[in-house]
This record gives sequence, structure tokens and C-alpha cells, in this order.
Amino acid sequence: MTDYALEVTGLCKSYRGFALRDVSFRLPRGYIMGLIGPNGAGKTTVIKLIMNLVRRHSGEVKVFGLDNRAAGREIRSRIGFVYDFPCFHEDASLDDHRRVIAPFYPRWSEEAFERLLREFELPRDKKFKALSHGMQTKFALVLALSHDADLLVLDEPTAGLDPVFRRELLQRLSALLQDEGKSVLFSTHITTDLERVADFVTFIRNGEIAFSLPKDHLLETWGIVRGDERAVAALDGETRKGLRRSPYGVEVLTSNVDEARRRSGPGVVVDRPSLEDIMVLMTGEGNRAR
Amino acid sequence: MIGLLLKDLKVGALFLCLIGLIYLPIVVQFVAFGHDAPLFLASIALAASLVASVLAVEWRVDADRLLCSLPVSRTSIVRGRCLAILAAGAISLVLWVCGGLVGDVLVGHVGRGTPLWATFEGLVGFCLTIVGLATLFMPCYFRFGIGKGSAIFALLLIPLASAEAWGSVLVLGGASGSASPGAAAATVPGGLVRYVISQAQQELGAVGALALFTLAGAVLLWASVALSIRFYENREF
Amino acid sequence: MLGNLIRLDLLLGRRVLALNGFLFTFWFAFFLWMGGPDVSVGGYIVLTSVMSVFLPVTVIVREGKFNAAALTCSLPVSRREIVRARYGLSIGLGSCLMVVAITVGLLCPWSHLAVAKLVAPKALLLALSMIVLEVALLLPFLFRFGWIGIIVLLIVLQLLGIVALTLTRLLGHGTAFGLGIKALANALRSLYANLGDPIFVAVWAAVLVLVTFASCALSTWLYGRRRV
Amino acid sequence: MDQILEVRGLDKSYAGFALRGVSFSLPRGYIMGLIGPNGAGKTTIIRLLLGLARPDGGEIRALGLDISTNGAIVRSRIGFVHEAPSFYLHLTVAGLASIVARFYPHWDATVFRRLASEFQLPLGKRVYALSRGMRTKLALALALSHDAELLVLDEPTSGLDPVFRRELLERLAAYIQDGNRSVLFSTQITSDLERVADYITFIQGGQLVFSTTRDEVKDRWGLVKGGLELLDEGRRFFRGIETSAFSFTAVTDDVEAARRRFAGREVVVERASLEDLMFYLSRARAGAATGEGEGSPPGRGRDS
Repeated sequence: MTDYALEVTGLCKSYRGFALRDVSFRLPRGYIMGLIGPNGAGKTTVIKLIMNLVRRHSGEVKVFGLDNRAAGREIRSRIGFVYDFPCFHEDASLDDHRRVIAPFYPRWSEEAFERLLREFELPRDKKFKALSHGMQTKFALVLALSHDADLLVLDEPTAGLDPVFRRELLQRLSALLQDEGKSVLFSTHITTDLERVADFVTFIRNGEIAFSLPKDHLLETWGIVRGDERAVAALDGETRKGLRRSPYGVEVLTSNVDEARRRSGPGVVVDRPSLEDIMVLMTGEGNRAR
Repeated sequence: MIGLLLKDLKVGALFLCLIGLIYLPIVVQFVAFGHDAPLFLASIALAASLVASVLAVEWRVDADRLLCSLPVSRTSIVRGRCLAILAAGAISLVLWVCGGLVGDVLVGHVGRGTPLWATFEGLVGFCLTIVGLATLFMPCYFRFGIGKGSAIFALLLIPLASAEAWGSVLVLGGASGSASPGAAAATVPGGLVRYVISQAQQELGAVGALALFTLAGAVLLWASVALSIRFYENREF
Repeated sequence: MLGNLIRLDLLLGRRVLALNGFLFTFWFAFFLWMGGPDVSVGGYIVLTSVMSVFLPVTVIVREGKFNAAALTCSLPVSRREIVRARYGLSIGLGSCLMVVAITVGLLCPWSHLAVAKLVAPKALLLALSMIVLEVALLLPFLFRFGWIGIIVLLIVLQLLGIVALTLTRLLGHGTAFGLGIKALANALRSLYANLGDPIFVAVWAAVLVLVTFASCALSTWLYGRRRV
Repeated sequence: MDQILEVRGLDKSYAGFALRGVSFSLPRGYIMGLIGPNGAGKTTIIRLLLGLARPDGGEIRALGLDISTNGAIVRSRIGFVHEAPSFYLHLTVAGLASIVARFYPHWDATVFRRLASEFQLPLGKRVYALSRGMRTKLALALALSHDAELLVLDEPTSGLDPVFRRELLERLAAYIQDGNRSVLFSTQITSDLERVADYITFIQGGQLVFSTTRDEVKDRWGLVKGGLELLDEGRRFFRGIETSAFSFTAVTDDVEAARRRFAGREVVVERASLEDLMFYLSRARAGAATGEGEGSPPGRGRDS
């Protein structure tokens, strides 16, 4: 049985007008999973539940095979985290943060911290609030990568970072996996990043998992059918994953592109979707007139 | 400028209720026991906490960046803030006098002599104290921001307050014979200020004294605002 | 692990600690100067203990301002350890500031406190008891509601005090309220008096430890449920 | 074609960072994308434009006026959206709008209400309860409700999901339809630029690399890859060079000339996406910045 770095089963949580309903997905050890979904779909809540910052109504989260409530300490000593929301002491310097956080991690490596700080060109003695948004995210990454974590949980690590640094970060993440069998779960809105490095993609939409599939399988078997209303009607409902009407006709996202090719009549175009197309088609209301 | 004042009032409305809630029992308590001096201090503290709460919100949400992006000049931001501080002072003055009145009716006057809020010295003393504090605080705030600014304001205030206290001991001490520091302080920390006001009232009469102090207050505020504008122009967000 | 947590709060909050420490010391001296001769040792200790507990509270509350609680809870520590560390920090810091308060009481030129009584074991025990009781009362509010909880608690206590005062004045001293207030005042006075003999002290120490653990358990339960 | 925004020789220096001699202009009726690595100076330029900071040198003219003298008038016709919009958290959406409305002479409350409903922004909701995406929508609604002629947006799309990003870009395109209004927006997501931007300004290390139309960037800029021995010949039209053990990759702003120059040699000359251009220009800059002279291997020595 493949061993999983992260197993989330039946996670439920509801509060003030939002609910996570039966969220389940699994991340095998040694792979990168991308978590995508519209604003407010629940990505940050899922991450907070994995880190046990928030109480759940039901469901189970196992990290490295251990339950994250029972063995919280052991698990969190092997997790590196980067959050999208602010959580650092803004009036303390970067060095203060290191001196305070380092003793908590058994496998903390001072040398790795120094090297990353130099590489990311971060000013060690500056106060946290004096850094720009991109530099603050870089510092959070330095902390997450300095204690030899087996699982990296990153909530929008690339938001606000320039394309150059983003590409280097993604190269660093994939390099991390090759040799040491570590795993990465990262949520992002920049789907081009995912297409470059992710092995699995989980799409969450208003509190529910729409799909959790290997990326290559997703991009090979799914397709977009563009044509007029009649041609699109030929596709049966089961494989129809999303629909979008536009002045030029109708676009339908189907989970079985070969079958769609066979059954579609003339005047219909079938082509490969990008992750962004998939998101747009699955998020937009069914018949949003443009 | 008026827009800025209204903004500060709208932002501060919530805190006015919260802090007013804390202030009310203090008034009842002090009036019930006839402590005039602490009530004077509590009312000054009310004005200070009103201003501090609005400025804390401004710092917490980084409002300067929003304000300076709006089509309004830095000069009118400083003037608007000065008006807001004076408004907080006016609100506290009203609450102080009303508190005193209500307290008197409810509980009956306990202390000796007319209560401070009913005397000419008390009222003018209150206004002068508010103006004095505002004059000192504004340049510090507009130069260093709320954090460092209020620390520097506190550092400047301590020597000033103690100098004024020692002054009142020397002057009043001389006059009332056996004054030990504790006893003099029991009157009102603004002892010296009240003494100056009463002297002026005797020589120039109520109207003359009022005119003199209004002029003095205006000059102080004008200088403080001008200095604050120069500081705020160079601030960057 | 507790040491690391205490070190985290102290190190990150050292500026706030220094500033507030200075301001509180200045405030003790000012209070003595304002109070003049009619400040009793017991009164001085009770009042300064109330102020001293607020020093650790300001250090702990800092975390709420930057919602850095998410950072602390994401570290490999359990919430129980965080709560225990904060209790230790509060009692420790509160006691240190009490020591400062007592030295201010001794050294201040205008202080009228009887030196012998101020340094007597009775006074020191009263100081410690007050710190422990106040920490046990305040911290659950702090863990459940954050800094807003403390402000709400302050307002509620103040209102209760005022209501009691005005009621006793209006209804006269014979009524239930009058007796209630007098009973509370007597309890404090008798506590101070009894602190002299050792048996009472032993029992009282046990009570204090029990109260602290109960409060600690309550805080752990509350903080465990809190959404960070 | 009159220029709605002209920046000439802008200088501004802080501790450890300096903006030097940045000049560009934005004609009326177009969208300009401002891109560059983190800490390149994009936000500084926007802060100088909004009068949040004062330039050490140079001049900014917006809507025909010099902003150092009549900043307030200029700002009354500019709509701004900061990177992480800062509002009074304890006020409601409507409360905040009523405060901001008082500052703008041409504020139009009906436009704001229409935008609020289109963006699904409940007027009664408190600002602190809004998510990051909703706050950007609120900032945008405020910016579009006072008949602004120039929109200045600092990374409006960071942290927004692709659905809303597309919607936002469509709205910006609609905003400049009447040919009288313009948009300047900085971003890190180059695919957004390739979708809507007419002009692209690339800032790096506080200096202007280029400020041209998108088509010109697409047609004239490219990558040249070849053996090290050919490096010196083409140095004239290389704007950034990154070398490794045997070969070099250089960014050029004149692809045709490079093609003619290296015709027949085993040199690859190809078009490049914005992201690739930025990638190699930054790498080359990193090489140059560490003082080892242009064309030396970058600090990390990894060939791309």
C-alpha cells in the first residue's frame, strides 16, 4: 500500500455562512499537490485544519500516518508552513524570530537558515514590518525550509512574488522532492506555476472537493468543447464538468475528451484545457451571460 | 478639512461610547466622595483616551496611506486632526460639567466650597490644559507617528508636569504656610495654572482674562499646527 | 519546551516589557506621592498587585495584535504547554514587579509606609496571594477573548463596584448590599491578619495551588477551542 | 495624442535602494503594465505618483499638472488601489464609502451602489469580515465611483483567483473604451499583461529597462543562444547576457539585427515571453550586480 504523507478524510467544518462538506484527498509521499479554488472556497480553512489551528466538526487528518490531534507535536515538528494571512510579530526583527523559533525544531539547521537568508537577500536585522510583501513571504519560506521538514504546507507561497523568484522557488521545491522523498501541499491562484511542478491537483469549490486527480491525467483526459448550443447538447451530462455561455457560443468542459471528439458533430472545436480554463469553467455560474 | 473632522468623529464614535461607558461610573464615584481634583484629571484623561483610541485605529489600519492618497493636502489633514483633538476636548468638557451637575443633583455636594467645574478657574484651566497638551502632542505625533510620538510626548510631559507641580508648591506653598508636597498636590495638580488664572481674573476681570487666554491658546495652537505641517509634509507612507 | 515558550514571549516582548516596567514604576511612585500619609501597607500591596498583573498581560496580549497566535500554535507545541507557559510567565513577571513595588515603597523619599510592616513575611505572602488570584481570574478571559476580554472584564468590574457603592449609599448600610461589601472588605482584612500563623499559611498555599490549577485547566479547555 | 501621465528623470533613494532616472509616459486611452522583480521600485513609483512620498529629483506630470504643486487636484481625478488595501476595519462598506465620498468632487453614489451589487459587496457588511479578494473589489469600486480619468493599481490581481482576475481585466479594458481614460497597473503575473496591456514598462533595480508597446516587445525583443566565442560580436545589441561553461543566453532588443548578424552560424534567435525576458534579464543583472563584470556566470552558477 503506498504510504501517504497526508490523508484527509471526511473533513467537515461550518461557521458564519461557510461550510466545508466531507473534504477528502490524499497526498502520497514524495509528490507535490496543488490546491486550487476560487477566493473563499475554503483552501485556507483546510490548511488551518491540517495544522490543527481550528476545530473541526468531524473528519480525520493523518500526517505521516499519525492522527494530527493525537500526535500534533510530533507532526508539527516535521511540517514547514507558510500562511497567506499575516502571523509574524511585526515589530520584531528577522533574527529575533530565528532565535525564538529555532529551539522548537529538533532538526533545525543554522547553516541552512544562513544560506537561505543570503540567497533570498533578506536583511537579518530589519523589523518584519519594514519588509515588502514579497520579502515577508520569502522569510516565511526560509523558516519553513530550515528545519528539514518532511511535509511543506504552503498557503499561496507565490502571491506577490516576481516571476523570476517564483520559477526559482518552484525549481527548489521539485529539487527538494527528488532526493529526499519529501512532500509539498501548496495552494495557489497562479495556475501556470501548478502546470510547471504539481503532480496532483485538488480543486475545491465552495467547501467541497470538485476533483483530486493527477495533473497529467487531468490535462490529458479532459477537454473543452466549443460550439453552438445544439452540438453541445449531444454530450451526456455525466462527463460534463462545467459550462459557460458566451456571445460566440457555448464552451463545455468534459472529463472525457476522446468520447467528446467521437460524438461531436461538425462545427465543434475540441481542444486541451489549461488549469485556468478548467477553473474558470467550473467556477462560473452555469449560464452566466456575458 | 471639515471632511477630515467628520471622518475622525465617525471613526471615533464607537470608542466615544466605549470610553464614555468607563468614564460615567468614575464621575459618579468622584462626585459621591467630593473629590474635585481627581474628577478634573479623569476628564482630561477622557479626552486623551478618546484621541488615543482614534489614532490607534489609524495606526492599526495604516490609514495614513489611505488619507494621503485621497485628494486632500497634508495641510488640511493636520488641521483636520487638530480640530478633532479640540472636539475631543470639548466633548470631555461637556461630559465633565454634566457629570458634575448630575452628580450634584443625585448625591448632593459633599466637598467644601463650590465644585471645580462651576468655577471660572476650573473651566478655563481645563481648556488651557487641553490646548497645552494638544500643542505638545501634535508635533510629536506628526513627526514620529503614534508609537514613538506618544513615547516622546510622555517623556516631554513628565518634566513639564513635575516642574508645574513644584512651581505650584513654591507659589502656593509660600502662601498656605505648612504645605508638604502631598498636601499641595491634594488641591489640584494644575495648582500653578489655577493660581495664574485667578490672578489674571482679579486684574483684568473675567472678560479680559478670557480674551487673554483665548489669544494665548490660539497662538500656541497656531504654532503647533504650523510645526506639525512642516513635519508631516516630509513624512512618507 | 515550557522554557522555550516563556523565552519566546519575553524576547519578542522585551521592548513592551521595558517601557511598561518603567511606566508602572513611575506610577507606583506617583501613587505614593498622591496618597501621602493615608496609604496603608495592605492597601498599597493590593493596589500595586492589581497593576503588576497587567505587565504580563500586556506582553501576552501583544500576540493578539499581530494575530501571531497562529505562528505559536503551528510550532511543535501543544496548547496545554502554551497555557502553562503563560501562567508561569504571568506569576513570575507579576511577582517581579511586586518586588519593584515594595522597593519603591521603601526607597521613595515621600513614602510614609512603615518599613517593618512592608517587608514583613505577612505582606510578602499577601502580595503573592493577590498576584496568583488575579492571574487565575484574568488569564481565562485573556485566552478566550484576547485583549477585548480584558477590557470587557475591567468595565464589568468597575460597573459592579459603582453599582455596589451607589446602592449602599442610597439604600443605606443596613441592607444586603451594604453587608455584602463589608463582608468582602472584612475577608481581605482577616486574610491579611491571619497570614501571620503558619498553619493558616499552609492551608492558604494549598488553596492557591488548587485555584491556579483549576484556572489553568479552564484556560487550556478554552484555548483548545479557540479559532486561531 | 496627449499624454495623461509623464514621468521624467525620476530619482528617489532610500537606505539600500535607489530609483535612478526613470522616464516613461502613458498616452490617454491605453493600459500600461508596470512589471519588475520584487524590490525593483514599482511600488515606489506608484507612491511617488500618488504623492505619498516626495521624489529627490525629476518631475511627474499627471493630467497635464505637476503633482508636486497641485497634488490634491490631480488626486481628485485618480482612482487608486493599493496592494493590500487599508480601510477602517470596524466600519461597514457603506460607512466607508460615505467617508471617502466627501473627498471627491465628482463622487457618484449610484455608480458605487451599482458596482457594489455587481461585485456582490454587501453594503451592510463590516470591512473586517471581507476576504482579501473582496477588499480589492471594494477598493476598485471606490476608485471607479468618482469619474476618475486615471486608474493607478498596485498589484490588484495578487491573491485573486483566475475567475475574478479575468473579470477585473475585462473591466479595465471596458474602462478605457471611451479613449479618454487610462490605467497604470503593476503586476507580477505576466499572463495578465499579455491579455490586456497596451504598453509595458519594465523596471529593474530602480532603473528603466524598457517602456514600449506590447507588440514592439513581442516583435523586437528576443533571446539569442550560442557558443561563447560568438559573444563579443553581438555585444552591441545585447541588453543582458548570461553565460555558462560553453554557451551564452542573451536578451536582445533588436531580434532582426541579431538574426542578420548571426545568419548561417549555429546561433538560435527566438521570440521570448515576458516571463522569459524577465528571467534572463534578472539573472544577467544578478551577474553584473555582483561586480564580476557583464557576461560572467551568475552567482549560483547553474546554467538555465
